[in-house]
Amino acid sequence: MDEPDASPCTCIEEKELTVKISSGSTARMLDDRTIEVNLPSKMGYERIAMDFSACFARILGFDPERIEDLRTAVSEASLNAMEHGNRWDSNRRVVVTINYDEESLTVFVVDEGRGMAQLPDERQVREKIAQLQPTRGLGIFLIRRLVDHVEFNRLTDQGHAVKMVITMAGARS
Amino acid sequence: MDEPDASPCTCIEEKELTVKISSGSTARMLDDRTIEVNLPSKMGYERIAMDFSACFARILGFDPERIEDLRTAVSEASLNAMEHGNRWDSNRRVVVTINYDEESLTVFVVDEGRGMAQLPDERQVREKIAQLQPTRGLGIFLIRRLVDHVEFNRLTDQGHAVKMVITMAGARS
Amino acid sequence: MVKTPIMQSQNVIQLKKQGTVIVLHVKGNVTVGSETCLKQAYSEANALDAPCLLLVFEESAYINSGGIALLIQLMAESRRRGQKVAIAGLSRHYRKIFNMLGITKFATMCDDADNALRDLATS
Amino acid sequence: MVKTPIMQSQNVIQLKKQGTVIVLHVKGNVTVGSETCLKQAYSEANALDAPCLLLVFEESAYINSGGIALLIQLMAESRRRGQKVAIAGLSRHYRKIFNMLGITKFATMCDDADNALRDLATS
Ligand SMILES: Nc1ncnc2c1ncn2[C@@H]1O[C@H](COP(=O)(O)OP(=O)(O)O)[C@@H](O)[C@H]1O
Ligand SMILES: Nc1ncnc2c1ncn2[C@@H]1O[C@H](COP(=O)(O)OP(=O)(O)O)[C@@H](O)[C@H]1O
Repeated sequence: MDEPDASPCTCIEEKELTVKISSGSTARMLDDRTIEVNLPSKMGYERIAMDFSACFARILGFDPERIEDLRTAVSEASLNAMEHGNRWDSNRRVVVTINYDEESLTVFVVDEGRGMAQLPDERQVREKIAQLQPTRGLGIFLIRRLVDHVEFNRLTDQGHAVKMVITMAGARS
Repeated sequence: MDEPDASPCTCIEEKELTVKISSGSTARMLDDRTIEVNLPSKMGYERIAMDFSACFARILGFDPERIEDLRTAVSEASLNAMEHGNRWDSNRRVVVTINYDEESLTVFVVDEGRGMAQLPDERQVREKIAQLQPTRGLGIFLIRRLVDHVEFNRLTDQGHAVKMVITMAGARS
Repeated sequence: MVKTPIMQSQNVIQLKKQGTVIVLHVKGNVTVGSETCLKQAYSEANALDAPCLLLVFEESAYINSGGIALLIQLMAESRRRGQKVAIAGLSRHYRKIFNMLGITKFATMCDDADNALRDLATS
Repeated sequence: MVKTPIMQSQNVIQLKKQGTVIVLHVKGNVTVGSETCLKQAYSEANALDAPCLLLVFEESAYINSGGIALLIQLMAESRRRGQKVAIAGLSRHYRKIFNMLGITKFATMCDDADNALRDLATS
């Protein structure tokens, strides 16, 4: 199992993503290695994002274990986008964009919210779990362990994007 | 098996769809019962559209047999959009939009092409198959039998949309 | 049909007593939507006053952080009662997840229900 | 990895002879991408000069109109050769599809390979 210190890099500075994304369904750069799904914020719809990413990864040749990691990460990020970003307002959209390059798959999960001021304190989450106390922060805890790189970015033109990178090789256990 | 004459209504007049859609990824009406996927035109990516529609139908409670019908119809319509509509130009997009109402699920498969002048002649297709002769038209032949309603529409602002309606009850055999 | 699509989990939980063990067969996904069903089954199980609890999930189940939070609650309650908990049926992936979270300390993970029953019986 | 993602079908086809029947086990999806593989296997089968051909597909296979067109071609060729064709392993859905197209007239559809072999032997 990963030691806590070995968890993937995380930053919450407010900055532009490399690939410019605007939330909602306005113009977006969609090249021939990019697929995208656009969902309302409704309980259970995270499963569509999840299956969608799994299907792409399967076609690209990811192995089943990595695909499971991706599924869980996409599901948790989509749930957060719907719950915290869009506050379960079913008129607000979650846009999941996935593209790939030579060695990895990158997923953006974009909501229409304002993002977060602070990431949950990992140590605190771990301690709470260790005492079986109720705690928030399970979703991000898992995302950080399942993918190889994660960023949380407030977007300049309103919205919030989680960027997750998962490599074929970088299996975690 | 359906008799040929009982095949679902099909029209190829050039008309606007009820839900206005513009191909590409510009503004679209996406209400809280609508999900959408945006794909490049590449061999095999029809499977993403297929799994995506199946996942939605599963969540909505369609039974496995209807979901299989939907999968094949979406796959064939997406293949046509990529091959005939977008001529395998991977920079051209296929947009699959799915929404539901009280009794059915409606799928739009939109490409950036010009649509077709004429639908393949069903009788001719059937005769060719009956003689095991090579024939085009298998995809549309299947779509018409698997869904409850289908329309092929050239869009006013460029592009072509196949509209397919599948009801929960209307199982075909 | 689709008027109010059931996006929440609908679980069916079968409860049976095998020796000192109460077995809960949980069918369906485990999410926040499982709360009512899971809590009811758990309180029925406790009415039978068993020292051991075995939760059996479906291998194809989708389990998310909302569902895991419920399971943590259940484990906490069981610890207060001095009740042993075992879990069976989880896919490899979810065993990994439970391990990552460190909650495998509080429940024995077993490949299948039979192994779990044996483990609970001999411990 | 992902440099040239294999979006085309990659099939593995196992060929074996059982009595008068050549069995082709087709692993993978059946699409235009199956052309080379399928044609090669078919010509190897014909080199063995068998009067009956049994195609066994995987139940999970994805088959589209491109793949079906290839199978129609193969059936046509077999008819010219006076060779009987049977198909096994197809899911219920694809059996329905084959039926809709009317190509079940040219190939016996069987639930599984064993039944198919029996059918071909007794006919
Ligand atoms: N997309 C988002 N927009 C705004 N805040 C978020 C978002 N995702 C996560 N958060 C914040 O991070 C916290 C931790 O998220 P998570 O680990 O998924 O646990 P939980 O959802 O149980 O709170 C949330 O409570 C929320 O404050
Ligand atoms: N999206 C589309 N845009 C333009 N033409 C199309 C489209 N879909 C189908 N067609 C036309 O209809 C014909 C029949 O399509 P189909 O039944 O799928 O068989 P096939 O793809 O083998 O030709 C095609 O050959 C093409 O001329």
